[in-house]
Amino acid sequence: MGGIHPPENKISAGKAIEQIPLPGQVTILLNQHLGAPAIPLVQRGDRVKTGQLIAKAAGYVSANIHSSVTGKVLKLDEVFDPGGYRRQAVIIEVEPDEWAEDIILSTTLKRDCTLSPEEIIQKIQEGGVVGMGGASFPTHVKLNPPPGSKPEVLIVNAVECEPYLTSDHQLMLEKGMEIIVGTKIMMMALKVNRAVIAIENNKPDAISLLERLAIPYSQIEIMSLAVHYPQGGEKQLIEAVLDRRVPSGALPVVTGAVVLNVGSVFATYEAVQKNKPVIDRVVCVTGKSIKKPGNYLCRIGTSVQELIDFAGGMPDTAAKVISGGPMMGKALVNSQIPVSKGTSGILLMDSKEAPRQKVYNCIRCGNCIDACPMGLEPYLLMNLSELSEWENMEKERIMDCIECGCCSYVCPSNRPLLDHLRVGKFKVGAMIRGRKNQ
Amino acid sequence: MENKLYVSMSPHIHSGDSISRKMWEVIIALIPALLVPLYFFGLGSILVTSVSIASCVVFEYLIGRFLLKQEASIRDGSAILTGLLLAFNLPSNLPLWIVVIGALVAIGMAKMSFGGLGNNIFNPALVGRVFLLISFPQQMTSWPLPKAFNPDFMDAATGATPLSIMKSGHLERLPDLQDLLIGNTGGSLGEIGAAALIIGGLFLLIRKVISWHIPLSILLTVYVFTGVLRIANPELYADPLSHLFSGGLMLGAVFMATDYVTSPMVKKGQLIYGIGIGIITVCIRVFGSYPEGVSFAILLMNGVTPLINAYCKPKRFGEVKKK
Amino acid sequence: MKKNKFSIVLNGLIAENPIFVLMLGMCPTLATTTSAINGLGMGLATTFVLIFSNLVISLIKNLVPENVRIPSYIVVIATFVTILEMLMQAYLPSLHESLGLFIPLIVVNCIVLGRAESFASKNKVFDSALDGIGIGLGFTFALGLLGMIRELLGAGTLLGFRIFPEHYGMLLFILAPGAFISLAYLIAIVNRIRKVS
Amino acid sequence: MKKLESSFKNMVIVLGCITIVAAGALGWINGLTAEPIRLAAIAKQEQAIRLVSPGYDNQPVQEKYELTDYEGNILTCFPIKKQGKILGVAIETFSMKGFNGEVRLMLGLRPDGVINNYEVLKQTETPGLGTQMTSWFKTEKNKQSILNKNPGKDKIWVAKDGGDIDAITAATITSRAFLDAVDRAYRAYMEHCGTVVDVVTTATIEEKEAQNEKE
Repeated sequence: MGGIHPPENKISAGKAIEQIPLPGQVTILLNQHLGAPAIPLVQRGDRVKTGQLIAKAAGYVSANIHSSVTGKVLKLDEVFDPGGYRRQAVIIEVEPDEWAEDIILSTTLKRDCTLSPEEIIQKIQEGGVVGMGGASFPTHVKLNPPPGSKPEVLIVNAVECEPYLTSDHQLMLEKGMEIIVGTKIMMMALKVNRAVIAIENNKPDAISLLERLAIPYSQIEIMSLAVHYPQGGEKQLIEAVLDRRVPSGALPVVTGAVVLNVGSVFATYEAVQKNKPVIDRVVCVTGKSIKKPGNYLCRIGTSVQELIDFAGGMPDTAAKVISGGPMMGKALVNSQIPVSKGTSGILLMDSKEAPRQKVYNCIRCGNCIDACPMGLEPYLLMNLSELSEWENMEKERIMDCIECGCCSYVCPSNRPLLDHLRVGKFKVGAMIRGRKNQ
Repeated sequence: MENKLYVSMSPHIHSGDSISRKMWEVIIALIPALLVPLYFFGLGSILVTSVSIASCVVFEYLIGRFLLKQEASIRDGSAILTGLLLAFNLPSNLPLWIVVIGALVAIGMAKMSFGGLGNNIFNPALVGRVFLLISFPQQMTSWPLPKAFNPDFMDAATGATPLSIMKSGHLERLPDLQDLLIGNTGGSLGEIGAAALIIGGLFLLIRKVISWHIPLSILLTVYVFTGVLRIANPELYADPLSHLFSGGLMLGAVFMATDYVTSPMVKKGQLIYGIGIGIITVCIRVFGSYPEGVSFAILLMNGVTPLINAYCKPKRFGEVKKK
Repeated sequence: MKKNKFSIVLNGLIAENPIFVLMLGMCPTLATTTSAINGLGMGLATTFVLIFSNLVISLIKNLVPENVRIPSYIVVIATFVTILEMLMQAYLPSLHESLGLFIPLIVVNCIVLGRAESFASKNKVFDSALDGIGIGLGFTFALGLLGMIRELLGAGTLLGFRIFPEHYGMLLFILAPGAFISLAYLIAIVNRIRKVS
Repeated sequence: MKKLESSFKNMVIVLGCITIVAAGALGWINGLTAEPIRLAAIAKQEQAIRLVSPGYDNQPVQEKYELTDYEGNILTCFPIKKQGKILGVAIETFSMKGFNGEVRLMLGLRPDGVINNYEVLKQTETPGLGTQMTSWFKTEKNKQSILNKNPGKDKIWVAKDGGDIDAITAATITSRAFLDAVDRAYRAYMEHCGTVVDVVTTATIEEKEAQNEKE
């Protein structure tokens, strides 16, 4: 139901992960996750080691932030985040790496894990693991399902349905065994005895590799899914894998499924088995005009400009820099914005692709209704949004919108449906919160 | 120097679909059906068609430019399509000044008065046709007789259409199915030649410009309804296939009822809409005083389309059933 | 304060034109304007009733208790309508033939009751009669105009004189849909003119 | 002056007075117009009679008598005489088969049943289509005139049903209704005169079938 099939354009597929050199300075945002920003523990002038905790989670739905480099804290300042807002960040001048204690640097696989579920979750929480697919929801919250719900199955989201992006794909090819072990650890933490790694069938190499590696683990199943956007959405994935639908307004866990991104599974492996917090990640740098598209391992806080430079420099025709994929990614206001835990890719678009097209009247073709994976009526919601009819928008279930962008993608009149839906969702969300507070 | 960057909200890519692409594909699909009247009715059909298209485009330009003071919208092809569809609803020997009035009504009254493409309630071409049918009943109901390789501009000899034959009750004089399919009957430009219209419809289906819901529900409803009548009294009522292939039913089902702007958006609603058109059409044809009812049926259902849109909601993801 | 008498008449004719501005009395407007003569006839008939009912209602306004004012007004109006109908039947039988059905409907024409309620019951006798004339003429003007347009477009004649050959007439304008369409465009044009001026 | 209070007594008195005054006025006007209205109605009838059967010197309206048609309805018949000699009759006839219901005609017949002329008295047919019947069947064009035809000999029904009369373009139903009214008057008159009317020849196809079924 719903969904679209945009051209895949996986230009950087199959490019081996390359480590980019340490930058001169890193900017580590304090809100790299959903929830409250972390509270900084360092001050200007402090010296920090790689992997050292520099900001503590502010509450339950929040995550720890670690220094991704060794060096001196230059300042705490406000910088632009990928969303275009000014946020608190720690800026560190980089010196050669000096690793924090406990971190195991060897790359040898460590299969066995004898920790209890609680200890695993604690390690994940300490390591600052969040959803690495883009939404950046703190992973330890997901592993602690609310009372009354009973997880039955772990779904590892390796769908990567966004066009262009390949970082998860390459990660699976190179760190397959680590991902299998990470999945096993997650299963232990969740106390479930079934896991499904869901991969779209445009990545046959990853599917066959993981299938081979998972042979000893009978509880882990690799599922090949037809290519379909937005299959990577949590609710869509649960439907595709389990054929169960998350009721409107309920948490996905009521279906018995917990969905975790494949990048988070790898980060979990590193946090639990190697004591290594999230200080780096694979970022896919891609775009039709970029010289050296590829998958690059970089430290959190590296600026986007540095990544682009490493990939052959900013092309003259570049007109839009997107953090994430073309469907849900955010257009960056400048290229100095730092990489955060949720940055899965950097996509460059040239001046021909970048600008919006002229908007025409709605001709009521119904394409947006057919495309909406949530069964909403985007044209109607946009009209209501333009008329500021927030109550009616709530009735038309604007809060179910997952902001996948399918409606805007298919509209023959180039109407900015999702823009208006976002406004409506924001207003209705505020309205609902206001009602709850009363 | 750093590049200037565009900042906009996602999504950053687009399917490339556009209004004009959809319109032009419908126009292409209509070409085979245009050749049939050219063959049987001669150059008069081309004359009517070109006058209709030209006046639609001119009126759309003039009204948009001088009355609504908006950017010219003729390039999206919708005015051309309206003109073409209007011509398909007219007899080939219609005086040209009547064609121009039809175009003015279609574009000026049914489309631009409501604010242009996308805002109209009723199908502009059909409003034009019904206006002419009511205003000029004599001229609109005398159709030339078909003649192979017709060289004439305006044919003087006029004859009955299959539907008026049905109405008068002389079922034995009905043309056979083959003639109905290739278009060897009297009628408006687009009413003859069901086969060519079906080819156009298949093209649109394959190109995904239309979905099967509306045409199929209309045709099936008409088939079942007339079939029941036929079984009830074979002497009084024509067979369902003749109903399907005669008159404007095929044109209406494939090209008129599927007009995006005036048809429901949700598939379930489209089925209701199609069944409604089918039932009204048969009622007018069999029990009403007009021989043909497709255009009235479509316009009537156009009127209830907003209602259908309001009540037929798509199946929501994860909808919680009310207890 | 003394009102300009002429402005009362003008007010009904233009600023508060019952058809184009107040949008009252749509039923007879749509039904009777098949030709200019019919439209004008209906307009004048309504004007007659308006003048006399306004006059009488203004005369008796202080005698009528608040709670029975509507029935009283209706009785007055109905009396004049019946008188009008009988007079027309006697002296203008052909016009009565074509308007026959609509004359009794003047009783429930909201313009008449509306003016009685909003003007005559609050103003002096002479002013009320003037208001009746103004509103009546405004109504007549609108109906005549609409009738002329429909007759010209529908039948090709104007006040019965042939302007262009019969087969050029667009029948739809004489039928009910033509009434709606012409009225819609007339109102649009009038609104446009009012906005500009 | 202050407005009267809305007490029960006041209301009854005021309403009563208004009604009495109104009733008085109406009665007076009614008396004034009763005679002109009656005369206008007669004038109209006479005008129609004169139009369909000219050249009489009697008082057809005073000498009128009633005919019964084949369905048992009453038709009014006005004899037309000149110097005591019967020139024909004018019959007020009707049909309910019109597009919008009733069609009423004055039909002038000669003693042998030949149609002299007709006048449409009342009709609510579609303007521009059905309304053409006021002149259509008088026009000597194509095969559309019924004047000087004898419904007993000529096939006075529409060509679509196999008759000899061209129906009004795009208004066949009105044409059928019109000819039904003509037929009705003719048959009523002929029966009145004692002639046995051959029903089959004058009936429309529809009635013919009904007749066949009966037999």
